[in-house]
Amino acid sequence: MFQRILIANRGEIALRVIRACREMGIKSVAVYSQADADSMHVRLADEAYCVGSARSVDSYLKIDQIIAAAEVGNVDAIHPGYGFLAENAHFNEVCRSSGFEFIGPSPQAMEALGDKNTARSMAIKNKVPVVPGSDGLIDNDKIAMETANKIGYPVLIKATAGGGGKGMRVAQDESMLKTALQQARTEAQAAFGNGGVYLEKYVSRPRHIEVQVIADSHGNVCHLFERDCSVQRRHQKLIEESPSPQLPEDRRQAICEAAVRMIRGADYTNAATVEFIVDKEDNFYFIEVNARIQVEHPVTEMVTGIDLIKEQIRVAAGLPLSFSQGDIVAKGAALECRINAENPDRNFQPSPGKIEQIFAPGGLGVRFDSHVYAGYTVPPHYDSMIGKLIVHRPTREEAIATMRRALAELQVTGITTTAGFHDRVLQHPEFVAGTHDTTFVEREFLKG
Amino acid sequence: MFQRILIANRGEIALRVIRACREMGIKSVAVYSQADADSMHVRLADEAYCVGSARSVDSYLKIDQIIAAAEVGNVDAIHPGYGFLAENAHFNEVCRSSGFEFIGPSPQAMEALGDKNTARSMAIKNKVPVVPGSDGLIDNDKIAMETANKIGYPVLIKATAGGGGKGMRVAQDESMLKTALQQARTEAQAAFGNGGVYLEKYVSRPRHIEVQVIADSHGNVCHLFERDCSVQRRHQKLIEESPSPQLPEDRRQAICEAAVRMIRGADYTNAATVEFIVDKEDNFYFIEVNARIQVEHPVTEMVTGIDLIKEQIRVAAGLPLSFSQGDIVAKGAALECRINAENPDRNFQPSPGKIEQIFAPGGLGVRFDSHVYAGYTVPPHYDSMIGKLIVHRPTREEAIATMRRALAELQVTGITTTAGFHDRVLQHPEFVAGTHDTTFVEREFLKG
Amino acid sequence: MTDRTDGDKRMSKGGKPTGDVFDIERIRQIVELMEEHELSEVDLQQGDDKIRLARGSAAPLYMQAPVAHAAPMAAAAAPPPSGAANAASAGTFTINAPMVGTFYGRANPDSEPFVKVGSIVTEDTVICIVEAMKVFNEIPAECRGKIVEVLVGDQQPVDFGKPLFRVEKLA
Amino acid sequence: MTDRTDGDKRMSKGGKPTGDVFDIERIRQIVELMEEHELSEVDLQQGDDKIRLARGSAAPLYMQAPVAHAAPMAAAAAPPPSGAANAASAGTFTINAPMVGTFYGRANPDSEPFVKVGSIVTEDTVICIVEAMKVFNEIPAECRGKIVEVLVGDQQPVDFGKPLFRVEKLA
Repeated sequence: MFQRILIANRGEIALRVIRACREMGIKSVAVYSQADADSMHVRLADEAYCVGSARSVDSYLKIDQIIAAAEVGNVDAIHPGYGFLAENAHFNEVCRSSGFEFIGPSPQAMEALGDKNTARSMAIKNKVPVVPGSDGLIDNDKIAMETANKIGYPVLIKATAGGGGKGMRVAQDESMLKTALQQARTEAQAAFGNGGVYLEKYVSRPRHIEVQVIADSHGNVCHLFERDCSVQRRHQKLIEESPSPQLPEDRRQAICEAAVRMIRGADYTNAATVEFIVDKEDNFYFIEVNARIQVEHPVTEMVTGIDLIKEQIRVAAGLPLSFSQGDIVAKGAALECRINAENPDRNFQPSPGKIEQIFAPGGLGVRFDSHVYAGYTVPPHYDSMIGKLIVHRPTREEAIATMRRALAELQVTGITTTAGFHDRVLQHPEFVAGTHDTTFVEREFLKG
Repeated sequence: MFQRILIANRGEIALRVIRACREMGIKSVAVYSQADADSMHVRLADEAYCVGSARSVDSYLKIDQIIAAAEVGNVDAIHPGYGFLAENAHFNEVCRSSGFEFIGPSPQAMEALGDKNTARSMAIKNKVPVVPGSDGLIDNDKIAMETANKIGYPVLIKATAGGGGKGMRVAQDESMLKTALQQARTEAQAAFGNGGVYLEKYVSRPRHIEVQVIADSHGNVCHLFERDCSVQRRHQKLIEESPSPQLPEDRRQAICEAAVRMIRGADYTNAATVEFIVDKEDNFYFIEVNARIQVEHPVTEMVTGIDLIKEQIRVAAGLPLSFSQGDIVAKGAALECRINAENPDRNFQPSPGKIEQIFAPGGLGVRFDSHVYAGYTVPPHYDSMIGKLIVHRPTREEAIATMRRALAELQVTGITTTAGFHDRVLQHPEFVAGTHDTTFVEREFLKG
Repeated sequence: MTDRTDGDKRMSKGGKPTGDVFDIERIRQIVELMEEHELSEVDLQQGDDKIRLARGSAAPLYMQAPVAHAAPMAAAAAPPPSGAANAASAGTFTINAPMVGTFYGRANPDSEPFVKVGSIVTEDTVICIVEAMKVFNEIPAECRGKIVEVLVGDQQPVDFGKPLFRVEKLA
Repeated sequence: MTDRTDGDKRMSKGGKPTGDVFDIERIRQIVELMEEHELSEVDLQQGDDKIRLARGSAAPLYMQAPVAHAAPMAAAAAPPPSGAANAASAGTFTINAPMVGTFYGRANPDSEPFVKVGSIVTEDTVICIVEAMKVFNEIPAECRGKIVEVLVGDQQPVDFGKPLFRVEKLA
């Protein structure tokens, strides 16, 4: 087992890894920017090295400085957390070539899954459903019609050079297809100088469901069931939960098994999340693999009781998983709200600054993973998350009640947080019923 | 179900009840002394009434003021918490006669169990083992010898009027008995003007094991397994855990069943704790019943997943228990450390004062039930507990590791806490092995 | 808290008195010192006696109300000033509720109020009734002065220390 | 309870009594001392007696080290001052490490140090080497002045912003 681990991150995830290290008897080495000198991850680590000034590019993204800190800190391994360099295959490679184990997949697996086309091909190869589409450009209307009939309406026409919705059209039926194709081509040509378009099945009001997987270097691959992250704002997850509130048991089994096939097929070790969109008929389609630990991993930890960070460390050290698939039982319902220093009344504008007072929620079924404290200044340089409020209760109804009372307890002064916004979401009948999808927040809270 | 509940308490237990109320959609009404105007239970309750000045006798023990607050607060029921008036049968009676449900047992059951002799008789009647003894005064040496032979050596000679160890002697065998009797009688006569003594089996190095029981008004009585509270200092519990680390499964079953017999025999409703001492051979002897919720109830909540306060409220409202005995499964290991504002280096002298900074521990498996925050002044008028740090992990070994890292995280400035002392206890081989008894702390930490 | 009601404002136990913590003259001297030397904070403590003074933005920040659905504190629940003197209105002080209950300004609905603005009260003057547990407690003024303001409405719930009347000291 | 049994309102442990905490004259002396030496805070405590004085923008309170087994921060990990000027020693400033690595004061074990106390440096003077990832980075002074103190030992790990040398400005 490792003696010393460097954590190439900050904030709550740095704390999370420090906690796991401490419980395992491993010394933790933190790195920090000058803006984070008073940060809790610096205080709680066994050692800490300043790697640069406030801006991420000058510190947390500075590969040479982080490796230098790993050298002077004399560590065995590096945990990248999430964000920053976590999915940077080059960093992964440099860690290993500098003699430090990278706590994550191999650079090869990371790179392959990081490329959308490669990942899609791997999914198809491993019989993991992908969103059906033309698999290439559409040359003429006849092929478009044939394809659309095959994959079923509605279909989405996307510009191959596209982005930002430009050159994108939805066709509800055959009568609309020709016009939509024409419009999309014209728009794409005008916008990108490239009129090439392709077809994809249009999944309306999809749910976002992802599966937590972990694999060791002995060929064992286990899933830890799913998380539903359909409460999103501009593709940013706000609330995550497990189990997914409206997924039939047989689909749950199927999506988890698909995720395991995907990871096994990618020759992947360590923790990964396989993300899917799920339509109203509970068909699921592969989107991408996140080749790292995720923000919302505690939701899975609560229902399974498994410490994912410790398991990551074990696996990276070459040990086999401490469980097999049959040992993993998901119990009860867990929810996580990401508490951000943002002002929901001002379009979620960041609200960095000094926290004057804070009361951390407690009590039965409540977990608050946070690095902030009264007197701490939330720096403006990094993401605005100040903590993750997680609850675990026997039923989803109870979990919602517990989350609401915990949000009410989370009193923060000095900065504005999203706690109140979460409380509004939790009361919404659509969320309570669990029938919400990824368009829910924008439809119900951000219109007008 | 109740619409409004008054909480006749302060500190973390007031918060605990407020949390349960909020999750159940019940309005909470707090009472407070002038010293507690800034207290978190006042802030988080739906309403709060000041019932007097700082001293407990002028506020939290003032029955008429609390009842008056219940009247103006228009509540249906009163939760007494622990301490203060929680086991005051008169208060219990006054609540009920004033039209408020008392969330606890009937005054009759409370009174009967509150009297040591009555409780002992009830135990014997319900086949719950008690510490064998002379059951009355020892008139002469012959009877003493006969009794001692019957109950087995070593025996304890106790003054009937006694207290504080005066008139108390241990006799290891028959040869010592006569002298010890003489000494005890003389000492008791001198100290209390009453030389009457009785005999009891001397249980050396006992463990303190208690069983959580809850009963409804429909005749259902369930136990929620045991807690081991052998880490004590001067009869004050410091660390509690569940399950008991060294109790064989058949004894565990037997002690839990005995506790249920005791509560059923007492015609008792609501939550109760049946306390036992357990000797080296795992024989258990009834000590007393605590007719209230206890400080250490979260330990049981963690392993069973059952919210004891909500269950208390349900039962008081006349509802049946939400589970039957077979539904209750204890999973993993839970520990609780009572964090006190005391200085362990100065004989645990209270250390009230203003908390300058505090970082509340978080992460997987950690629960921190506390009413304090940065800027809060711990008043000198009440008990010194500032929080309960509770952990729950799959094994006892992991729970200890998690507790140790959580204690290290709990950074408090401005006052001195017992967190560091707990950490020393948790590292001690005797505690790690789980072979400790109630003499452990004094033997190993407080000698000299 | 500088004025705990239970805190016996005693002299120091040993020989020399520490003096009255509330001595305005001494406080004034300290404040002048603070101003002169731009101190932001002074915190003096001796035994149970304590003087803490802060200037400028160093004022303690209280937490704002909890988010969203968190309940606001009941009107009756505002932390009451103990004691009498209230700096906000010089020369006046308040008579505070000695107990929790329901405030009655008159003996029965048809009666005149016990006191009105302008009434002169002495120690024994009954100024109101506080009802609790079906007992109607007559509350005496326990001071001398002129009522200048009635601070609670009839049948309003009051708690311990709640200001009931503002009184002007009579010379 | 206002008088805890343990609260010994004692005189100072040695001979002389600590005297009255509230003594204005003594407070004034402390304040003058603070002003003279630009102290932002004075916090004196003896038994239950306490004097705390703060000037200017209240200095931030740092948390004390975590309990018991919590690890102290590594020497190299102390939050480094970012700039150069350090008020503690007027007229001098520090040259800080521009990167993480191992400090070398000389090119090889047999060489003379790049600089010593008394050395005059200019912008381009190499003052040390910081080794990281097997690269030996020569660090220039980037300022002009006289070395008055070497702040790190040879082969000691340094991190970004760590003060390496104290330099006196030359007129």
